[in-house]
Amino acid sequence: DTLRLLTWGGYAPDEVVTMFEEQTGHTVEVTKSNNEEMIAKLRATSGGGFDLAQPSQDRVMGPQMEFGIYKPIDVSKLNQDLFIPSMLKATMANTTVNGDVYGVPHVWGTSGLVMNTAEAGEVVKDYADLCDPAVAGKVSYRLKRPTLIGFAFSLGEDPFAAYGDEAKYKEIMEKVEAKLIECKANVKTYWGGGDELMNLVRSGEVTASMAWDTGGWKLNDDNADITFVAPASGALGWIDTFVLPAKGQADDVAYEWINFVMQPEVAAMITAAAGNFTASAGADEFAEEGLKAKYQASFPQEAIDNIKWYPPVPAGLESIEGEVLDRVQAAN
Amino acid sequence: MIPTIPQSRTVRIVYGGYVALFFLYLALPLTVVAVFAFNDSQFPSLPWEGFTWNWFFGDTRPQIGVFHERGILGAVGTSAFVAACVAVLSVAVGTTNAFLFNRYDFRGKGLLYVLMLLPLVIPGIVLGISILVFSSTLANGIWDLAQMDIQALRPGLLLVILGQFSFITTIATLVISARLQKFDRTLEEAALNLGADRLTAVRTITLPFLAPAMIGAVVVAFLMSFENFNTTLMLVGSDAPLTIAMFDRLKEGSTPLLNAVSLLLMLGSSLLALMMILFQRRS
Amino acid sequence: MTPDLECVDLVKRFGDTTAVDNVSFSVPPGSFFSILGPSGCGKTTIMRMIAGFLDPTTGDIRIKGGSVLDTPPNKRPVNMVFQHLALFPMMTIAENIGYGLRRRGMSKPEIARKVDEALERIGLPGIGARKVDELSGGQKQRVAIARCMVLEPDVLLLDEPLGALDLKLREHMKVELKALQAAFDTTFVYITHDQSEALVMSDQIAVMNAGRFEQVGTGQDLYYRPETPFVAGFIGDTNRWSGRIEKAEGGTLQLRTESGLAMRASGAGLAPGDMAEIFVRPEAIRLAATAEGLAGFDNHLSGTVTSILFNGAASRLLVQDAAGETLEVTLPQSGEFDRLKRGDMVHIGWGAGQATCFATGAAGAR
Amino acid sequence: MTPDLECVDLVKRFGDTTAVDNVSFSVPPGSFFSILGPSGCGKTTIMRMIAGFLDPTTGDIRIKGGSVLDTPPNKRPVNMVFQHLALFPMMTIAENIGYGLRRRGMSKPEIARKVDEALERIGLPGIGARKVDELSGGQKQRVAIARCMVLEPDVLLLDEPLGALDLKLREHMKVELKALQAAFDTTFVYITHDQSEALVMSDQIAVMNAGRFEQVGTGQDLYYRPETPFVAGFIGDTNRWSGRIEKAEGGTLQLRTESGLAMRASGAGLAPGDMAEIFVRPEAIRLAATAEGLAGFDNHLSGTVTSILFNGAASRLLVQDAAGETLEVTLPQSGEFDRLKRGDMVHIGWGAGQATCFATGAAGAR
Amino acid sequence: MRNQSRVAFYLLLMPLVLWLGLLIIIPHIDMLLISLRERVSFGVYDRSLAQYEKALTEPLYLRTFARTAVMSVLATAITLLIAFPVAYYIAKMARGRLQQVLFLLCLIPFYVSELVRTFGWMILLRETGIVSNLLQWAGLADQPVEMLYTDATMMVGLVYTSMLFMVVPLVTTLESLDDSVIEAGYDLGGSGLSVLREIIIPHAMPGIVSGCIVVFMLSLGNYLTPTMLGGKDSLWFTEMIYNQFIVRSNWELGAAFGFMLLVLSSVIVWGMLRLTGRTLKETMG
Ligand SMILES: Nc1ncnc2c1ncn2[C@@H]1O[C@H](COP(=O)(O)OP(=O)(O)OP(=O)(O)O)[C@@H](O)[C@H]1O
Ligand SMILES: Nc1ncnc2c1ncn2[C@@H]1O[C@H](COP(=O)(O)OP(=O)(O)OP(=O)(O)O)[C@@H](O)[C@H]1O
Ligand SMILES: NCCCCNCCCN
Ligand SMILES: [Mg+2]
Ligand SMILES: [Mg+2]
Repeated sequence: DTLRLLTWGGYAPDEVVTMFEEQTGHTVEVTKSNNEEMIAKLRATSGGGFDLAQPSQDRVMGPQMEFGIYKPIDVSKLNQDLFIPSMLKATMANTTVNGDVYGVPHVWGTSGLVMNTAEAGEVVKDYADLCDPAVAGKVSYRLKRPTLIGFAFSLGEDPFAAYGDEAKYKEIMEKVEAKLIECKANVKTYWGGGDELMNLVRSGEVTASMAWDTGGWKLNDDNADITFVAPASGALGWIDTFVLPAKGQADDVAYEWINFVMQPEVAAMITAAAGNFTASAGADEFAEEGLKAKYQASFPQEAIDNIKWYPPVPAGLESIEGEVLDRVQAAN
Repeated sequence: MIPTIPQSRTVRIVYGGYVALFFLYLALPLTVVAVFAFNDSQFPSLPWEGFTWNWFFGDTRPQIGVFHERGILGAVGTSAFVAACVAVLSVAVGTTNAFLFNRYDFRGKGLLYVLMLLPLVIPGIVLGISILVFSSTLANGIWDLAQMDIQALRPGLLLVILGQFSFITTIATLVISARLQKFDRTLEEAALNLGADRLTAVRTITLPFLAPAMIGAVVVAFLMSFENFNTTLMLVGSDAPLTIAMFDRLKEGSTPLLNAVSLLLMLGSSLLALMMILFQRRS
Repeated sequence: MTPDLECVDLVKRFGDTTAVDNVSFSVPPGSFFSILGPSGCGKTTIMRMIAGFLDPTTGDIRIKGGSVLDTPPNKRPVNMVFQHLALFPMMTIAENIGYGLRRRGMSKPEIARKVDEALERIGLPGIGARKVDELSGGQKQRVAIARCMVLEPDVLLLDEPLGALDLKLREHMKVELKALQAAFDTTFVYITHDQSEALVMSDQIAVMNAGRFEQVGTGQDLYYRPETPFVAGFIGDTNRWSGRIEKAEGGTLQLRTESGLAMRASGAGLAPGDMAEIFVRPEAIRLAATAEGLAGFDNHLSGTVTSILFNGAASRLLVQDAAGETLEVTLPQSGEFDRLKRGDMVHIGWGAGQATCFATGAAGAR
Repeated sequence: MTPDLECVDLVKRFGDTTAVDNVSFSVPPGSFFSILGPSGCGKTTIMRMIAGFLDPTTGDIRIKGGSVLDTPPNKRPVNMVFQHLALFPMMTIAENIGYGLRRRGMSKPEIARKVDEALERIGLPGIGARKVDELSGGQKQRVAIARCMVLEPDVLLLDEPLGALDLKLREHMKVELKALQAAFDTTFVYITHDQSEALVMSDQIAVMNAGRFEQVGTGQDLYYRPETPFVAGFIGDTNRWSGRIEKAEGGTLQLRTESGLAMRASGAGLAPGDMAEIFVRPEAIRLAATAEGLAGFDNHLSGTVTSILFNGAASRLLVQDAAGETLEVTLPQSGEFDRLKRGDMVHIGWGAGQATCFATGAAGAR
Repeated sequence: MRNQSRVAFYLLLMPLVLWLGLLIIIPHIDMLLISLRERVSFGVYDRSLAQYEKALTEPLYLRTFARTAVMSVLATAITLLIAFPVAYYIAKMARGRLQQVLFLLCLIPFYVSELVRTFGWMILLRETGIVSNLLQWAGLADQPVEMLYTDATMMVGLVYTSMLFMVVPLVTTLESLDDSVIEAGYDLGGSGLSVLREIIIPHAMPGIVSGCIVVFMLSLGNYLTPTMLGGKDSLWFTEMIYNQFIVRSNWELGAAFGFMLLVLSSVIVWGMLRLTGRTLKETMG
């Protein structure tokens, strides 16, 4: 059978796919994407076209309620021992709609600052510092919701607390919008995919950026000056999940795949490829020492405590954010 | 100003220089793409790290070449499949359209002709979304009515093919019509006069006459389908054709692998175009 | 003997225009029949009705005595050489000639034999493998005829087949076509608007005008004995005047042209007071240095040479008489008048028999 | 009087081909000068050098006595009527005619006046506002001439201006063009490959062949006194043989054609044993029922009529003599031979003076 | 025969009607209908003009709309200016072999996908790209120069992408201008400039119009070039459509945008045709 997998770059490295195919006789078709596109695609197909998808845990509940694009996960078909229990529990709780569970965790990580410490370390300590004239033309970030959230925190707000209060949230977003528009001149370009950012930083075209932790750690291998830094206002913590699209046609293979990649050895391979840790219990043992070291360097204990984990996004917020993002992009 | 009108040397040199500059402008991006397919580096940019074939034939990370890159090869296959379907379909419909407009007079012909031209002035992305929207409406309607899920009506290859077909057919129609217009209908009458019935006359005289245009249209349709982006972007499902696959990768950042693919694309399509030109010159 | 082709009261209307208006004629076997008329007079329309591409509005078409109205074009025993030949450009010469035979399901070797035979017949053996555009205009011409003739049609229709050729080649093909007809011994129906083609080749010529036949006869009949003013004006060059009959005695008329020139002419059915059109051919007018030389002619006058149109054997003078009427006069080849120049006075004369006269308004009434 | 146009030793080479080979001529003011020659002989090339669109390889072009080699085409006092007229399709007739005047910066009202005048002159008043494609072929023709004539050029060049018209219109325009030249009183240099155009219109004709001028003279000169075999064959219809000189006495030659026909002819500079080409025009041959009627002619023979090409005033017979030689003979308009038919025996004869003779190989040597 | 011909007629008509009906007309009507509704709550929609109201009241959308239109017109004008002399050179100056080769050279870049062309420009113009390096090497710049992500760059890309569609119709119409007409212009005393203005350009008008229409359409509907080369500053209207459909999953607003784009392109094409008094059939068919 064929498993059509809709996932992030790095989450299904070729060697893992090959291993899986050899062991099971199935074939895997990988489509790389991001949260918004995953949801848009599933919405257009009303949950068809793919057998397994990996949106972040905060993006499961809302779209499910709006479009009904996922189907419930039969957790009993999973080898639950492979998951870190606390993470499994938290994710299931965040992705439950009408009593059905729609997501289980896979990869987790944070967003923060990736920078060349030699060139920008002095100046950039928090998201808002990306707007400092000292790094003009040398910074980048995504024009997506994490940036809005990150800037909100660094401007001293707590957007997550305002999730329930649309008016308040709007007010926060207006502040962020003003900041981002003001900051626009500083930005070289808004990056789109992880590798794109890595190219920008590696080539020196960008010295500081809001980005996923893993990017910084990967670049660290080539250039010791470059690394991931948890921002003063706290890194943003995310968990990417497994969900079953409503009209997937290979659920069994999907469960097989989940059970396969959650095995500690395999999970470690994914960590090596994606740069992020997984929800696989015991994969730590197999993980590369270097990565662990980098993780520890980026995250002293107080930084770990300061991680802001995304709660599920209530419906309605996205349209507020969307307009803000459009306005920022169009501003001149 | 034509060669037979005497012109001062300076004017001629300046003009010639401008034209040369123009062709430089045309050639530059493509040349650069081609050259950096051989850069022994992770990046398609300076500095030049030395020459390598790895981006074509390499089979070890990080320099996996085109011919060992499953995703790209698969996408090429998908593109070729889509393009072949689009070419065959659009040329078939283009031919019937050409005959219809050339051979019959009927009420509303002018209107239909303008409608036929319309896809040329509809932005590709709008074509894409309109078909996306309509096919979803249709699929949802069928679901509501019969609880039947027609996956073919969801984004995927069929929609991609139909989406491209919807405007490439106009081009095929124009190409074939142009040739049919040049067809001297007395040739068909001559065939009738020599004992052929209508269908035989069309088969033995008209279609052979149209063949160069039809082959030309097949090639043009194939190439247009192969490189189509805007319409496809809105209709693509899980198997992405090459342009979409390359775009996804480009968004992630480029490696010389993309240059290698591009170079092969350039060679392939130039070859195809050249073959077509040679064929058409021959007949 | 039943005629090969017979058209009876043929009429064809396109909406309001009557392209062919009650035309009847019959073509005896083995003859060369031409339809001659100006552009747009309906020649092609007749041809296309015979070939079956158009249905007559009324009337009948019979071939070898049987009506073919219900026979589709691909079943009629007539073949057609089209104005631009309509050779199939995507086929070789042999394939072109064999096309009709293939449609009849003849075996390949037999087709090959027949094609070779036909190529032999038209004097182009061995060119079967060539492409159409590797032939000259005259060769194409002959191939187009061979393509029809291998089918041994009862009647061969030719629609201005020489129209596309240049002057020299056209002259040559006239003679050649006539020879080919003799060689194939088939009935030819030939359309043209070029009088010289019709005159040189045909056994019988029908002169057509505005959908009707004006006169049918041999070339000599038409040239020397035109029956309508249209024929008199259309065939050959001529001087033409309108005038009023002053006296009519037997076949000889006395009349005066609008500009006042008095003249004797011949013509039937005209009475004094009638308006008439008078035709006199330039070569019928004799030139003389003195009035005495023309005593034998019914008409003589003197005038000034206004122009010498030197054109070798076809040279003409324009002579203006006292009344201001200009006459075109053939310059004889004797050399006698070679020293003539503009402004010279000359005497000219012609017989009453050479001045043909028709009642005005009789045109096309016939 | 300085000639309006003078070409001196004009040569034009394109790579290896010499399109124009040492041509010299001069055209006196107010005359109509034609260059007549077969397709590809270099006529257009001469014209384009005069107009300034080509530089001569060597030689000089003088207009009103002054060399114009260094004058660009838009400054030369000559204008050109192009073969396909090259009217500006995006402009009205008036704008077309006024184009050159606008270029000279003439004031609008004056241009309008001049344009109206020119339209009057060509007999088309009031059509100024029409578009080019609303005119007939002959009208376009006249507009093209008017467009040049408003500029009052010293010389008007016309490159086969009648080539695109149909036969009847061409006949008519010949006479019209000559009249226009008289009306505008300008020097015309006229190119054509149609001998009848050249003969009818020109004061002087240059016959051109393969880049060279073969003979320059009036129409009569060329027709009756050709100086080269090329001119003899190119101008007018003619019978043509090759033969060997058997005796030469003064200007009269005795010779025998390849097929064995003995003949007396005239020609200079030929000696017994020389090979020669002989030309006899069809209208120079007299027809008689009996041999006696031809006693006065140097050459007489009898033959069989193989074909009667009836063509009104231009009818011909093909007569085959005993040796198998076929001769084209003009059928006299007297009516005397109207009853002749194929297979009849006839007697024909012509004078030695009418058989022109040139040494073989002398072609083009001149 | 009559009957046979009727059957043939309907057989030939069918594919055309199916194609136009199912893939062009009905989908656009459906898109219009979708744009005319508003989401009330989860899965519940109402008929309304809210999308258009939003599109027309939100300055951002309107500005992007206008910007896209103006920039497309600009791109069309620049393409015309650059292409005309080249097309003229190919059609009227170059002869024989050279003419054919130049014409083919014009075509070849366009047989490869727009993506590759755009990619080429990115390699050339990025801060670490060829041109930047060249400038530094030549001493014209003392530090890397970023040339991507500006309107000017985007314009370079748009013009490049559309060039063929301007050159080809221009070459075709200019070739149909008889040399002798130009010569007649000179012969009657015209200078280069007056011949260009009064003869060549009026003659080339059909080619200019059809080239401009196609180039305008291509620029207006372009997605790749503005996103890849225009980067952070160049929000293009197609991008907004994409965003509404793919990023925000807001099909209603996306459909409204789509419709606005369609209307904009129709109006401008119609206007260009009106201005030059030509019909769509003459221009495109
Ligand atoms: N299909 C048609 N519909 C309407 N009118 C027609 C049609 N075919 C011919 N006619 C008209 O019938 C008349 C005769 O046309 P036809 O083609 O027979 O002329 P023709 O004598 O062959 O002329 P030509 O020498 O120019 O070929 C013309 O006035 C023409 O316009
Ligand atoms: N630009 C050129 N390059 C090369 N050869 C040329 C050129 N122009 C003309 N020729 C050659 O020069 C010769 C004379 O050409 P020209 O056009 O003067 O002939 P023409 O007498 O006007 O013929 P036509 O009656 O067919 O117009 C021809 O052999 C032609 O092929
Ligand atoms: N807002 C959630 C972000 C989720 C990011 N997943 C990133 C995967 C990177 N390799
Ligand atoms: Mg006809
Ligand atoms: Mg010429």
